[in-house]
Amino acid sequence: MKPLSVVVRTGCDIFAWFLIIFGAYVIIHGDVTPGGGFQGGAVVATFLALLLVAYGWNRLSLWLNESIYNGMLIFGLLCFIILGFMGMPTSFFYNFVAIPAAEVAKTGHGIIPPSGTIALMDIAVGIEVTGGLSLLLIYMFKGIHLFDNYEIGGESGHDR
Amino acid sequence: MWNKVFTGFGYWDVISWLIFFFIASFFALWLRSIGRRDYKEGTEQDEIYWSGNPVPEDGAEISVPASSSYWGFRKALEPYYKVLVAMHSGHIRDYVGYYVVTAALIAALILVV
Amino acid sequence: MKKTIFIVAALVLGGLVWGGLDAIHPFGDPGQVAMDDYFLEHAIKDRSSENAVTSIVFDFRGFDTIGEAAVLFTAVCSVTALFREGGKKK
Amino acid sequence: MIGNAPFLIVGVLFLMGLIAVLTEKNLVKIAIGVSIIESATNMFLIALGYRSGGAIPVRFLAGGEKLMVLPTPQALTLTAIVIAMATTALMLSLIMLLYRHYGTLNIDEIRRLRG
Amino acid sequence: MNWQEHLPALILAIPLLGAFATPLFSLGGKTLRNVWMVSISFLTLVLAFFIWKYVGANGVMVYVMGAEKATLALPSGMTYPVRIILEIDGMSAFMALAGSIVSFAGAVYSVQFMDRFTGMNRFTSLYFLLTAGMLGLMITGDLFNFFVFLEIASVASFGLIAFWRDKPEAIEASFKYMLISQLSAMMVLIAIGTLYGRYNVLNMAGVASMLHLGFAEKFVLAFLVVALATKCGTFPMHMWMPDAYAEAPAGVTCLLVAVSQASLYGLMRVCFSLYGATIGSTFIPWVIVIFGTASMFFGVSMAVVQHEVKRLMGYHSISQVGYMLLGLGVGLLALGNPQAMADYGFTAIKGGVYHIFNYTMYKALLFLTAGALYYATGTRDLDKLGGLARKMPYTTFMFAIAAAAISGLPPFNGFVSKLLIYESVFAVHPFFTVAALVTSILTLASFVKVFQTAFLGPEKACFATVKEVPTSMIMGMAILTLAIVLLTLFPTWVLSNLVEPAAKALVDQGGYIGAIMGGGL
Repeated sequence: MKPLSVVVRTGCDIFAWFLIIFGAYVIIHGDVTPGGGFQGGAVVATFLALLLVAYGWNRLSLWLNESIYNGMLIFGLLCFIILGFMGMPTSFFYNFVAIPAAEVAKTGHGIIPPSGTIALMDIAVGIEVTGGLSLLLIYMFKGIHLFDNYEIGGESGHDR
Repeated sequence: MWNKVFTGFGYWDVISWLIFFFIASFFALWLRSIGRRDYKEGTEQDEIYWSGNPVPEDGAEISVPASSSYWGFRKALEPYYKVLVAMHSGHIRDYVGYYVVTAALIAALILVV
Repeated sequence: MKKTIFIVAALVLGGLVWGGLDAIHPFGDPGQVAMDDYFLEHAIKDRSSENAVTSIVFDFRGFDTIGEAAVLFTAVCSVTALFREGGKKK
Repeated sequence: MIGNAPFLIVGVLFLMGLIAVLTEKNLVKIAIGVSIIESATNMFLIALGYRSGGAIPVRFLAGGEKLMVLPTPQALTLTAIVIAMATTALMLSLIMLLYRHYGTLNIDEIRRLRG
Repeated sequence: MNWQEHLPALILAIPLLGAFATPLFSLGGKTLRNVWMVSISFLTLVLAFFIWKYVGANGVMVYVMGAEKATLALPSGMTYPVRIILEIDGMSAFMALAGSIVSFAGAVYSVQFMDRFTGMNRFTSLYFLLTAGMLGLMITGDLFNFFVFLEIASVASFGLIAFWRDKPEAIEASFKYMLISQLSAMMVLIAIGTLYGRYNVLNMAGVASMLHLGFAEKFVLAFLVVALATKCGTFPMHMWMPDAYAEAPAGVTCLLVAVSQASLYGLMRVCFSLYGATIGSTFIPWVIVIFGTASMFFGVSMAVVQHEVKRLMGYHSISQVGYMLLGLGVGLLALGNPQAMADYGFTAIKGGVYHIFNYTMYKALLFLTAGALYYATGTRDLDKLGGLARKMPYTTFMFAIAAAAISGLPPFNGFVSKLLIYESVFAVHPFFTVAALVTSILTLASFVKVFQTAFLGPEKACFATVKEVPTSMIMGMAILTLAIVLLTLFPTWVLSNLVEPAAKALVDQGGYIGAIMGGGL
């Protein structure tokens, strides 16, 4: 795929970064405003989609490091399930840091949001979805030209 | 632990089966032991008899392929198999279609019956 | 012939879906709402989460969400396994 | 009757998806049909949760309104959308590989497994 | 705080954690990844064993996700549950035990079977996700959670079936399975949404306690039965099954057998626990009986004419699922009638449930031996195979045991469950017994064919260099062989300790509801 015109590329360059900010906002405020981890993660993943459309795979693959996205996927998932495990003495997925509304009104809350694991899991899922959707996009783009370099048959195990 | 399993009409007993197989194998070994004693390994008695023809080196030439087994069974039931194999056409639309037809049939009939 | 039968069956099925959904409750007037009212009330009372939907997704029905994350992870694993680099080079 | 139009639309969308799966020959169009069925299901879940005059189930956006729409179907839909997206991505990947192997997207020719 | 209370959550969380952490462990190299794979599936097996022991001793196990107390099903002021509840009765524990044995055997087997292929860290993740999806289907007590786990299991199996992406047949089989499976999954979701709209509850026990059979409920029942019957491979919708089973890698096929049993379990849960005795006023029991008979007979008659070993076994899966549907369907017919239940219904259910365990063991073993044949010779075509008995003695021995068990040769375990089914089904109509017997004979015929053409006969020159398969593959097969031999030698113990609690739990709708709602119906 050839890169698009310079106008589109410049526009994408600028707006892609704003999309990350917007997505991060949606993820972080998931427990307060409409939105949440999945929606925000999808918005952040649009960053890569825009760049892929504007530059094409050949240009992008020069500086794209997919292990970052892989790491985000695994990090988000592990954070999510470990947060679930941390409620374990009571029950799996127990919201162990939540503060009821009455107490928040009285004493306020510290750095941890009063909704507890809801907000934390929101962020974990946001990271996971960002990584996952970006990886999907990368690999499906890669798949278009993958078999130009490799033979479609001939996996090493079958030849015996 | 070794009791019988009652099925309502009869029963199942694994011990009696094991005893049966034990006795049967005992008989088989006994029959084998009273067989002919003049068999010797490595002589012409050991060779394969293939209707008097020379036996091929490669076993692939004398083995019966799986597609040929039960040929008569398949020949006798040819009309039945023709329909059945035609159903498994490999066509995705047919597969989805059978599913949709079954679902529609059951969902429509359950309201009536 | 076969195609006609399939399409007729699809029409019957579509009609039944509409009929079945029509029999649930009138649109805009769910009869029993006890569970949802519990969620709406306790999302704010117990966890001071303004957004009831997020509190359902991550707390009351959090286990569904890990399943959902697992489905996404499964899809990523499958796609990356399908388009993995390997095999003979041309 | 007209009040129940959302359910009718769900039925029609479901039917459209089924017809697409059953009549189209192109694999991509079949994938689109499956996506339409998934959308019909999502729409059905959303339509279930509506309460006439209900507000958004976010407290400070709802203002002083006491009546909110049911939040559970929205949460379920969120899950269903992600699942549908994941399966669509996988389905399209499989179609890409099928095209590589068979050189066609016509389902009449992709039938090596039969009998 | 009792650690055993957390077992239901752990048995799902451990395979999921295993799947999520696999990419981390893959960084440490091949050996570490294989150790991780085997140890996590062994841990799952141990957990399933503990669950089975706990349920056998203490009755139904309830786990509420995220509640203030893990067994608090009803929050204060509510008359029915709001959170996701895992509910394990005898049947679920039984199924989870069977499934995790197969999962462990498949994992051990896959270590060396898949050694020659790339992309193994993704394979390991997908394998755990498939295990988690299967176990989730078996132990969840929540309708929407059931759908989510159905999707996890399905998506993981699409990926695993297409794992040998260089073979066009594998991709084709995966796509066909995907299309049918997505349609049925969407129908399951519509049905679940309808139940939610009617009762505003998503818990199975909660829905069951309020259910009365109206228009919407009938249509939901039809949708659920057809969709779940498709996923376990009944006759007119079974077409995906031989394709998918034949083309998946052998370790995966072995697990797919257990996954289709999980769908069968879902079908039974819907019929017995969700609808219960009200199902008697519809014709669904007869539908299940007819489905069972048809898939039994047509499945096996397609199998007789196959000449590809895994495809042949795939058709046998259909016919074996038919036995279970027949037994359980006859049990459903007798459900509302205590006299018939005592006469033949309970025996039929016992037979069906016992057959699930037997079938899972020997069919998984058969697929593993077929995979061993493929590994050693590079072909699955029976026309080309031959004379392998002397070269692969262990595989031959284990194949013979599994084939004797599936054909119901005495004294093997397959015959015990078949006998229970034959004799109880006879009370409904002799025709069903005759069909079942004919099916059994044809099963024997086709396995005699496989044994004769693949293992016996003259040794072929093209297989002169064939050796016995590596150790881990033999270990994987030996686990299942051991299970079959134990099932054969102790049928009474198995029947009274494994099968009867499961069958009782399946019939006892009041107990299932009462464990959550408190105080029965």
